[in-house]
This record gives sequence, C-alpha cells and structure tokens, in this order.
Amino acid sequence: MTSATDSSAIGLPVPTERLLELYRMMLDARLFEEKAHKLFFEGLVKGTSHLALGQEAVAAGFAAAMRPDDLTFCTYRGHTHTLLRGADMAALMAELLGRATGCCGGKGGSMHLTDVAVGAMGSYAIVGAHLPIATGAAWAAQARGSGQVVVVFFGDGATNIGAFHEALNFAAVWKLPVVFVCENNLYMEYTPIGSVTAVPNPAADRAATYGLDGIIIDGNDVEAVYAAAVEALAHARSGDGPLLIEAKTYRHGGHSRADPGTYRPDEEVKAWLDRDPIPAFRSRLEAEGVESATLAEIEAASSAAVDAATEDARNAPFPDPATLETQVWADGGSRWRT
Amino acid sequence: MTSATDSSAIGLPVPTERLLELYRMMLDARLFEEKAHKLFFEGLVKGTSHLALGQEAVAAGFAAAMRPDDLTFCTYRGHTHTLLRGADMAALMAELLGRATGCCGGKGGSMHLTDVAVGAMGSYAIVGAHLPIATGAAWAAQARGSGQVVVVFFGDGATNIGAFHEALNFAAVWKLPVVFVCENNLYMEYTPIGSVTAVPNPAADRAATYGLDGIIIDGNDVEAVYAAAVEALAHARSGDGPLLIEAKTYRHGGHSRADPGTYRPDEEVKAWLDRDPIPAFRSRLEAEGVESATLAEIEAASSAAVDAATEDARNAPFPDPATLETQVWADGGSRWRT
Amino acid sequence: MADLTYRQAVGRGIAQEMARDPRVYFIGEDIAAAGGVFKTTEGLHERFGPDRVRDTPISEEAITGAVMGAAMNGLRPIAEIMFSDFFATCWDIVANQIAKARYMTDGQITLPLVIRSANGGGARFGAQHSQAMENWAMAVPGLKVVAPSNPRDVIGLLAASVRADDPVIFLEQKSLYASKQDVPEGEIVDELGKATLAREGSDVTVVALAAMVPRAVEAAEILAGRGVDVEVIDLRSLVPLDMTTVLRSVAKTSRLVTVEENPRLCGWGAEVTSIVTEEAFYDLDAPTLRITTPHIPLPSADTLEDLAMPSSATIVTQIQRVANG
Amino acid sequence: MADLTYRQAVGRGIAQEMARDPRVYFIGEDIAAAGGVFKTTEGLHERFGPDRVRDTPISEEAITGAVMGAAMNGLRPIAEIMFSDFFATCWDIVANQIAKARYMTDGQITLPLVIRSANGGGARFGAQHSQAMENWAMAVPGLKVVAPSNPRDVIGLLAASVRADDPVIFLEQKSLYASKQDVPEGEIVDELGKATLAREGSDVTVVALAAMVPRAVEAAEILAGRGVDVEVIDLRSLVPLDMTTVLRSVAKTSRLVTVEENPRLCGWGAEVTSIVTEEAFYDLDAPTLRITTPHIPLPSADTLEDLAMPSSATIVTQIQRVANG
Ligand SMILES: Cc1ncc(C[n+]2csc(CCOP(=O)(O)OP(=O)(O)O)c2C)c(N)n1
Ligand SMILES: Cc1ncc(C[n+]2csc(CCOP(=O)(O)OP(=O)(O)O)c2C)c(N)n1
Ligand SMILES: [Mg+2]
Ligand SMILES: [Mg+2]
Repeated sequence: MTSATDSSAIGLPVPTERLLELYRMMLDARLFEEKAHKLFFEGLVKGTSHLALGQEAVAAGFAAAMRPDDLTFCTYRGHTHTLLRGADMAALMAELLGRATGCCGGKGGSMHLTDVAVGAMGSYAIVGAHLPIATGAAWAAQARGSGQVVVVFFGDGATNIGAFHEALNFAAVWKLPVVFVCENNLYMEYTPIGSVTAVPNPAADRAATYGLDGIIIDGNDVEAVYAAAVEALAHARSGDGPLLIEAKTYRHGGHSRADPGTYRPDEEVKAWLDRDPIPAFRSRLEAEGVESATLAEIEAASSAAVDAATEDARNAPFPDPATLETQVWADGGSRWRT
Repeated sequence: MTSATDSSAIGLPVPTERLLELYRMMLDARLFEEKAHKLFFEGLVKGTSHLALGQEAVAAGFAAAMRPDDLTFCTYRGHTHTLLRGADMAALMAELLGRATGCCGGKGGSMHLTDVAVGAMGSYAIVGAHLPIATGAAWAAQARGSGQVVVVFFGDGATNIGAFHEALNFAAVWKLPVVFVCENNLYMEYTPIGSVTAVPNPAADRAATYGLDGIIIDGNDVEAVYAAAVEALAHARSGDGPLLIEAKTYRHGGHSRADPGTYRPDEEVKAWLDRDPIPAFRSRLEAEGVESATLAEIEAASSAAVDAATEDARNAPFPDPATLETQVWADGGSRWRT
Repeated sequence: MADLTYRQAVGRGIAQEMARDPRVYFIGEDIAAAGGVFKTTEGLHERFGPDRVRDTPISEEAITGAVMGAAMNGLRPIAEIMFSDFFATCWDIVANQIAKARYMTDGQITLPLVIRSANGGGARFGAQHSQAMENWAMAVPGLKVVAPSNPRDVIGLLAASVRADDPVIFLEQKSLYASKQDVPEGEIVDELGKATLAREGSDVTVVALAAMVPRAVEAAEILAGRGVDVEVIDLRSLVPLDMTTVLRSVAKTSRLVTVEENPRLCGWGAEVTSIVTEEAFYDLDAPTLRITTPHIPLPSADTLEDLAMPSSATIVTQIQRVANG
Repeated sequence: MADLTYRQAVGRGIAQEMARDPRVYFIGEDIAAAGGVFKTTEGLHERFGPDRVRDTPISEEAITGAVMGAAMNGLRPIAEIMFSDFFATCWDIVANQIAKARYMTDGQITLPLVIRSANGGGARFGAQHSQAMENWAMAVPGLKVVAPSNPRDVIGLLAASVRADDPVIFLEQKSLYASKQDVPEGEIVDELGKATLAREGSDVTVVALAAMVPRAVEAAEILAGRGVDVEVIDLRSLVPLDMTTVLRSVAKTSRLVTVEENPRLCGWGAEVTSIVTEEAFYDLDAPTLRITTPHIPLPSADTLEDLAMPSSATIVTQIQRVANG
C-alpha cells in the first residue's frame, strides 16, 4: 500500500483560489442533490435517484484536477460527477424531472446523466460495465496521442463483478491512461461489502493482481483527493499506465429513492456524519484564514444557482412525443426497415 | 508463494502401487489422445479436438487423489480429465467419432465429454464459464454436507476472463470446497499468455486478491501434482475453503485440430519435450526399483485398451436420427409447445 | 381468501416451496437480510435461515453459475437476478451453459433450477433497468420461460417452476408488483404451458402476457361497449407455449392480435403470429396485428415511457383496425 | 477479377477500410500475430502494424468495451469475437451499453464500430461453438445486423459497416468461409438494408440469409426442374431490414417461405412473416412457411448436425408443400 499524496510533487500548498473552487464544487453538488432529494419526495423526480451526499469530495477533487479534454465515466450515482465536470445544472435538473431541456432530452434520467461536451461521458447503471468502456476511451487516447486521461468512478460492490477484472488487466497490459477510482462507501445496496468480499479493501487489495500499487486515500478529505488526483493524472498522462485508487467514504443517506438506510449501525452513521467532508473543509479554510464572508458568498451563490436551475427545470416543457423515436441511429431516427 | 507439497502431510513416500497407477493413468491418457490425433487426420474425429499431450501429469495426479464422489469440471481440453476419472474409454472414443455409443450419444463431441456417473461433470468450451458452475457444485456439497470436493481445471488464458474473478471471490467468501487448478501451458490459442497478462503467474499471482495463498506446482511431475492434490483435497474437505493452484506445464502439440504450433520458439518446445512427464516418471520408477517387465506390462495393457476402444468406436453405429430431438428437457423430449 | 399483492405473492410462492422441499435454496443480491430491493422476499431469511436464503456479491455469473452447479449436485435452487436487464451480464451461463447442458450430455445432467427476475418497464428507470427481455429467453433452446400476470398465478407458476426438472426463467413484471388480488389460502400449484382465457369473446383473439394482460382486458371491456367482443388469452408461459388454446380461439374469432411489452423485432408475438399463419391460415379473415413497444430502448421520462409501452388506449385503437378489417 | 474465398474476403475488406481511414483499428483474440483462428485476418498485423492490429487477452467484455469506449473517443474500431456464441459473455456491453448509448444520451454519443464474428453451424463444433445468433442481435434495438452470403458481399457490406456511424454486428457464416467467388479488384462498398435477388422467380418467394442463401438457390434450381419457379431473396442485413424487396416479391408470387439457420423460436423469419401477414395479408394465396433449425442446441456429431440444419433437400420438400398449397 502506498499513498499517492506526495505534496511536493503537486506543488502544495494548493493555492487558495483552487481551495475555494473545491469548496464551491462540493457545495454545488451537495445543494443540487439535496434539492433533487426534495423533488423526489414531491414526486417530481420520477423513478429513482441515487445520491452521493457525503461523497462529494471524491468527485470534486478529481474534477478539479482534470484537464477539460479528459474524460469522466461514472455510475447511476453520478449527478455529482457530471455536474462537477461542468455540465449545466439546469439541464441536469431538467433531466431528473424528465423534461425536454434535460441533458439527455429526458431519455436518460437520473441514472444516465451525460454531457459529452464537458467530458462527462455517461452514467452507467449496470454495475461495472463502464470500466471496460472507459478503458476503451483510454485506448483511443493512447492511439491518437491525444494526451487525454480517462477517470472512471465506481463503487466497492463493482469490484466483485467480472468486468472489473477484465478492464483492469486490459488497461494494465496495454498501459492505458486511465485512473480507476473506487468509491468505497462500505455498502452495495443494503448489503455491507465486507460480507461478500474476500479481502478487506476491495479495490486496493486487488491492485497487485494487475501489477499495480494499492492506493488508499481518504475520500472525505477533498485536499487529499485533489492531491492524489493531480498525481494520478500526471502518472497516467505520462504514459505510465493505469492506476487503481480506493477512496474511503460514506453515503449519508440510503442507497436510492426513499431508502432510509436503516440497515446501518447508528454509531457508524454518526461517526461518518461527523466526518462530513464539507463542514470539515469549511473549518479548515477558516483556520487557514479565509474570510467568513468569502465562504458565505460561495454558499449563497451555490444556493442561488441550485434554485435557479430548479426553477428552470420545473418550468421546462415535457419532451415532444415525437422524440420518443429519435436518436436510436446516427441519422437521428429509429427506422429499422427500408 | 507457498508450496502445497509437504511430504509428511500426505504420508509420503507414496506406495509403489499408487505410483504404478499414476503411470498407467498417464499412459492411458497419452495413448488415447495420440490415437485421437491420428483419427482426426483420418477424418474420423470431426470438427475439432484439443489435446493435452504433455499435460497428463496434472490430470493424473488429481484424479488419483480424488474420492469417487468428488466432482471434476474441465475444459474443451478435457479428454484426459474425463478418462482418468474413470469414464469408459470406448464411450469417449465413440463420442469423438460422433457415434451412438458415445458418452453423450454424439451430441457433445470432443469439447464436451461428460460422464456424470464417474464424477466427470462436463467439459466446457466457453473459456472460464465452468468456474462459477464448479463453485455452485461445491456450494451444494457444503449445503448437503456431502463431504465432496470439486476440482476445476482451466487454462492460463481463463484467468483474464470475468468469470474467473467472480467464481474465485464467491468461493472464497462462502468458503466452498473447491480446488481451482490452472494448467499454465504458456499459451492461449496461439498467443503467449505473458503478452496479455499483467502478472507473470496468471493464477498464483492473483490468489491474494481472494485471500488465498498463491500455489505453484510443477505440472510435469506427477508425484508433485499428486502430493499437492492430496493436500488440497484434504484442505478443501476439512472446510477450510477453496484453493488456487497453478500447475506449470506445456502442451506438446498445437492448440487444436491441425495446428502445428509453429508460433512457439524451437528451444522452448525442445526444453519442454525434454521434460515430458511420462518418460521422466518412467525413469524415476525404474530408479526406484520397479521392474522393466512391470512397466512394459502396463504399457502393453494401455495400448491394448486404446486399440480395443478404437475398434469399438470405429464399429459403432451413427446416432439414430430420432435422437436429434431428444434430451432438451427432463422428459426426454424437445417439445416447446402444448 | 386474502388480498395479496403480486409482490407478496412472490415471497409466499418461494416460502411454499422452501417449506415443502429442503433442497430448495435461494440466493441473490440483497435478497436475504434486506428482503429484496422490491421487497418481494421479506421474511424468508428469518424463516429459513442464513444457509438457505443467502446474499451474494454483485457477481451475476457467479450467481447463475452457482445455481447451475448446485442443481447438478443435489439442490433445487432459486436465484434472483435483480433486474432482468442484468441477464445480459450472465447470458453465457444462462444461454450457453444452463440451456445446453442437458442436450450436450444427452440427458446426463438435469437442472431443476429457477432464475427469477424483475422484468419490464413502467418504473421510469431508463433503458438499462426497464427492458422486457422475455423474447431473449424464448429464443434460446433449453430454457423454459414463465411470466405471470396476477398474484395467484405468481404462486402457482412459481411452484410449477420450482418443481419442474428443467431450468426456468421466471419473469416478474415490475409494473405489476403493486397489483392486488384475492388469493385463496393454502398450497397453489399450476402447470406450465397452460394459457388461460382472461376474457372470453368471439370477435377477435388477443394474445397477451404479464403486464399486457390487464391492459388487454381493459381494452376489451372498452371495446365491448363498442360492439367488439374480444377474447383475451393470458399465455402465462412462453416455453412451453400453449398454441392449442391460441389456435382454438382463432378458429372461433378468425382474427389474431398479439400484445407484447418487448420491443418490436423478433418478439413472441411474431412467433405466435407465424405459427397461426402457417397452421391456421385459412381460419384468418383479416391481417394479423402485433402491438409492441417500438423498436427503441426505453426512455426514462414518464411521459415518454408511457407513450412507448402499449396502453389500453392504443390497444383499443389498434384492435379496432383489425376488427373492422 | 480474382477467385476469392469468403475467408479471404474478410481480410481484404478489413484491409480496404484500414488503408482508407487511419481511424480504423482492429482488435481481438489471436487476430494479429496468428492471423485469426479462421485465418481470416492474415497479413493485417504485418501490413498495418502492431498498434492498429492487436491481440487481446481472453476478455470479451474488455474487448467490446474497448471498441465502445474507443468509438466514443475518435476511433472507428473493429473487434473480433472469435465465435458468435461468445457474444453471450459480453452481451451486457453489446446489448445494454453499445446498443443503448446513443438513445439514452439523446444522440450525444455516436458509436461507429463493428463487431465481427464467426457465426453458425456445420463445423461439428457442438452447441457452444455453432449457434446462429442473428436473432439475438436483431431483437436488440440499437444494433445493426449484417450477414453476407458470398465473398463479394463480405467486402461490400464490411465496408458499409465500417463506414456506418452506428454499431454493427457483422456475422460471418462459418460454413461459408471456404466458399469461393470471382470478385472484381478494387474498392467495393455496398449499402446496408438492400436485399438482393439471388434468383428471380414467380411462384414462391423464399427469403434467406447467409449460408441459407446458397442452399435456397440450390433448392430453387431443383424445383425449377419440377416446374416451380422460386424467387430467392438474400436479405444481407437484418437491421436495416429490406421489407420493400420482400413485399414486392410476395406481391408477385403470393407465397412466402423463410429459411433460417437459427433455432425455431423468435427468429427473423417470424419477424418477416409477421410483417407480411400484417401488411400484405391479401397478397397471400397460401399459408406462410418457416424453415429453421429445430428448437434445439446443435449436436456435435456430423450426421446429427447435418440433419438439424436446413439442407437444400429439406428446403425442396418443404417448399413443395406451399407451392402446391
Ligand atoms: C450487474 C448489476 N447487478 C446489480 C445491480 C443492482 N445494483 C445497483 S447499485 C448496486 C449496488 C452497487 O454498490 P457499489 O458498487 O458499492 O456502488 P454504490 O451504490 O455504493 O455507489 C446494485 C447491486 C446493477 N445495477 N448491475
Ligand atoms: C469466452 C471465450 N473466448 C474465446 C474462446 C476461444 N478459445 C478457445 S480455447 C482458447 C484459449 C484458451 O487458453 P487457455 O485458457 O490457456 O487454455 P488452453 O487452451 O491452453 O488449455 C480460446 C481463446 C472461448 N472458447 N471462449
Ligand atoms: Mg458502495
Ligand atoms: Mg493455455
């Protein structure tokens, strides 16, 4: 087990501006998802939604370290990852509400947020499936010499599915520029990962199988994540092949929808709520001398942005029924016969 | 890496009778497959056949150590494994020739030899697929308290497919009585395993991922295999969970059919032919005082058995056309409508 | 009699069989301690214990492989694949191994196993959690395929599936989980391959499955008011396929309509239609008609998803075309 | 003109496209250094180098995932799945990811990729290396499905597939690899969704695909001697499906027969038949007929396998039933 955090390598201390950016990102994500949760209970977000409340530091730390042309692949728990790559908040909210202005025109929904224009290459709802796909995107980056790095996020539960194994080996053998980030939040849906996994650290303890170092980071410490991300991206970009990083974190709520998450021991929940990445980071910023007013300004701006996006989405039209049968094929249509 | 060979644990030295049995088994397998090869070129074995010439020590060592009610799962390269569990040689040969008296009535063919009555639970032709299935059989053994152990054989190439990973983790977490045996013969079809695998020992170097020890054995030394098998079976039978064993070996010929295997360096082929498990073991037996006449008797008997089986198979009838549509369902038929 | 939901019927059906036969084991993701993500299996873990009802890792190949291997070695296991879309992640085990093992070994291997799954759309889950894949399973020789349309049948057909000595893909329609019915107490056991008449009629034969059955019946009631007397057949299983009932009905009505939830191409409706036009061509007085979801992945937005799946309203409109044809 | 085998045509088709477009890459198991297990890709590795033609581990999910991801990021990749049976091991990537990505993202993702594979029976390989699975692919919205019947079409349709901006499942029929044809030199490019008349005729329309085309033509020649003039349509692609050609032919012949290699249930023949009986019911003068492999896994023994697959002899016998019907 080695740590990816080597402060000298990334020019720490991180400039304040960047720290404030990280704070804003986490706040945007948090407030966006809290609103989504509310809208779910209002019956406006249909179907399901999987929140990453509590896990924002992972998404923020990586997104902040990525180049605009780098690519992100994430899961059904992907609101935050997509938003923080720069997707339009109103378009994401509208997608959750099944509206025409949604980033996927209402066809994707909460589990499939995508904004290719900002490098958010999709949210994948079959556990583990996006690991081989992300690997393929990294292969194209290598082949084209584009200098892009691909970052793919997945849960602890995904480490037990075959696609994980195939992707890791493939990426390692071809030395592809892809960073595999496991967000270990201790649970799959309702079942603890420890009860169905042969090793204690489901990702890091498996890295050696692919000739990689097992890297564990504190996923609730946004600076640590950012530092690890900067280093990992540099490593991958320089042609040194993939990395596998396990970020320890926790989801504050249940798995999805209305799940209250009561299968989790109270003490465990409490301990992790105490380690909420946002207030912790806020205190650190204050301790480092950032003015309260500056923070309050960021908070107000985030809140206003979420409100505006929500308003936008609420007022957006439902999809034109004609779009039901568009975009199956590249010609824009769905005709299967001639 | 630990070695499974602890001579004291298995009551070594192995009695001469058992050693002769191992010799007979290897010879049976060798002569059976040499004949199959000949019959392929005569156009009598149709389709394809994958020979394990050179790999006989693995199959023999394990089969000799197994209890009659233990279960074997193997691959398309499974003639030897099926034969050495005790399947009728003539029925196997007839199956290769697509005859009615074949062990599968001609429906299986070379890649699917099966004889459930002797615990040879099938030859599986999709790489890796039988690992989860063998795991399931071990689950039933555990659930029923039957005391059976399942042994599943697979190639080096199978270690890169998802099913490998899923089965190993599953078996480890449930502590199932299954021994995973990787026969590393250095090649997949024509591609060297080293060129597509992130670690040098494709099975053993991955054992830690499942909380298991990485065990490497000399797959060309039948005594070493036998010793490892005895120990592994005892381990699994005692409830200590699965084991993953990598046996280093080599196939003398090509991958299948008429493949001459020319993609392999001459020196490599030569070095491994020099380590042919059968003559090496024969010399050892002689050195240990076994009479030449005893060995010659075994050889003659094997040869006669193969000839008889071949004769039988050659003269066997082709399947009754009516059998084409039998045994899709448990009622013996294939009707899908009422 | 007790009012039972389709969801509860699943649990009752499994319990009925586990209580009867100690060889029945049940595994899947989140099915034990948590009682299943659709709450279909609540209480089974407590009642039958952690050995017989057990949570697995997210490893669909291991899960389906496990029930196959276990069925070869003395158990009669049930697996849950949480959403039927995930069959794709273990399709090799299902379609290449489970389906073919008996034939390839000329009957040496018997696989008394059931793989249950939540199938179909209507829950706004998007294209990877909504598809109706009954036609995937039907296309593979060696699999039996069952899809009940009501709580009573869930129990009876699940029992028949568990007792069958063949592998059964048992599809529970997601959109029906909340539906209710008065179901008698006591053991319920059906037979596979027996369609039922969900409604008798004389003008048009409508063949439906699972969630499409109540919609077809609703459409039939509306059409009755318009002078069209529709017979609705609930197929209940696709393999075995009860063509006797279908052909008998078409002989009476001379008109055939199928209503499928699965996408357009190569569905069971095409199969049923083709059998009828081959075997009962001269019984038909009008073109056959298939009502399906269009050949698209399912969208997530509620308005679009409702538009995609056959509704009773579209069924009414479509049937009228044939009835007048 | 040069005499070219179907096998060689595959290599020539890939080479034609790789030479034309530097974004075309090709990966698969044993396809590079070894030239493919069916020797279809010999010489490509040498000609286009180890970066563009590359061997993979035995990891079908990684292979198909790789071409999907690469197509999202600037390449136009080709993958080989060695035997089409192995699609089952990566069906999630193919059917849930590749097929649905464009729709789910409302057109943000374009996937110009081809997955080639050796499909079908006749090689005595047994049930896990012989199945014809064109109907699996056809049933999934979002996949184009191509299956050429002769060397020339292999090149033309492969070129069309590589140039298409949609994902294409390209099925090479194993039993045709050794077949030969005079093929013109130079670039050959076809269009997807254009069926051809393999033989013109006026009495019966026979629709066939891939290996069933030469068999249907052979049957037609025999039937010609018996006074039955058969029109044989080579579909060439299942998606897009050229129903214009089929309907035009049926309008002329009033009789429809389909010949499929895939097993009985839910094949493309059922789809084509159902479309005809819905749209051209009044054109038909006789029951439709589907000739397929029975609904069984394929056996290995040569005598049994030959019996299972539609032969020209069985096609003759069956067609006579309809022609006289
Ligand atoms: C192949 C597959 N199996 C099962 C599921 C159902 N499922 C959705 S999320 C989930 C839990 C995933 O856990 P983890 O990977 O830890 O991610 P987390 O939800 O904790 O972010 C499961 C089982 C799925 N989507 N895909
Ligand atoms: C999933 C899958 N992919 C590819 C193949 C084709 N194939 C058959 S054998 C083989 C090589 C397997 O190599 P290995 O596992 O080392 O076993 P060996 O043949 O050396 O015994 C391949 C690629 C297959 N049968 N299944
Ligand atoms: Mg988790
Ligand atoms: Mg090998």
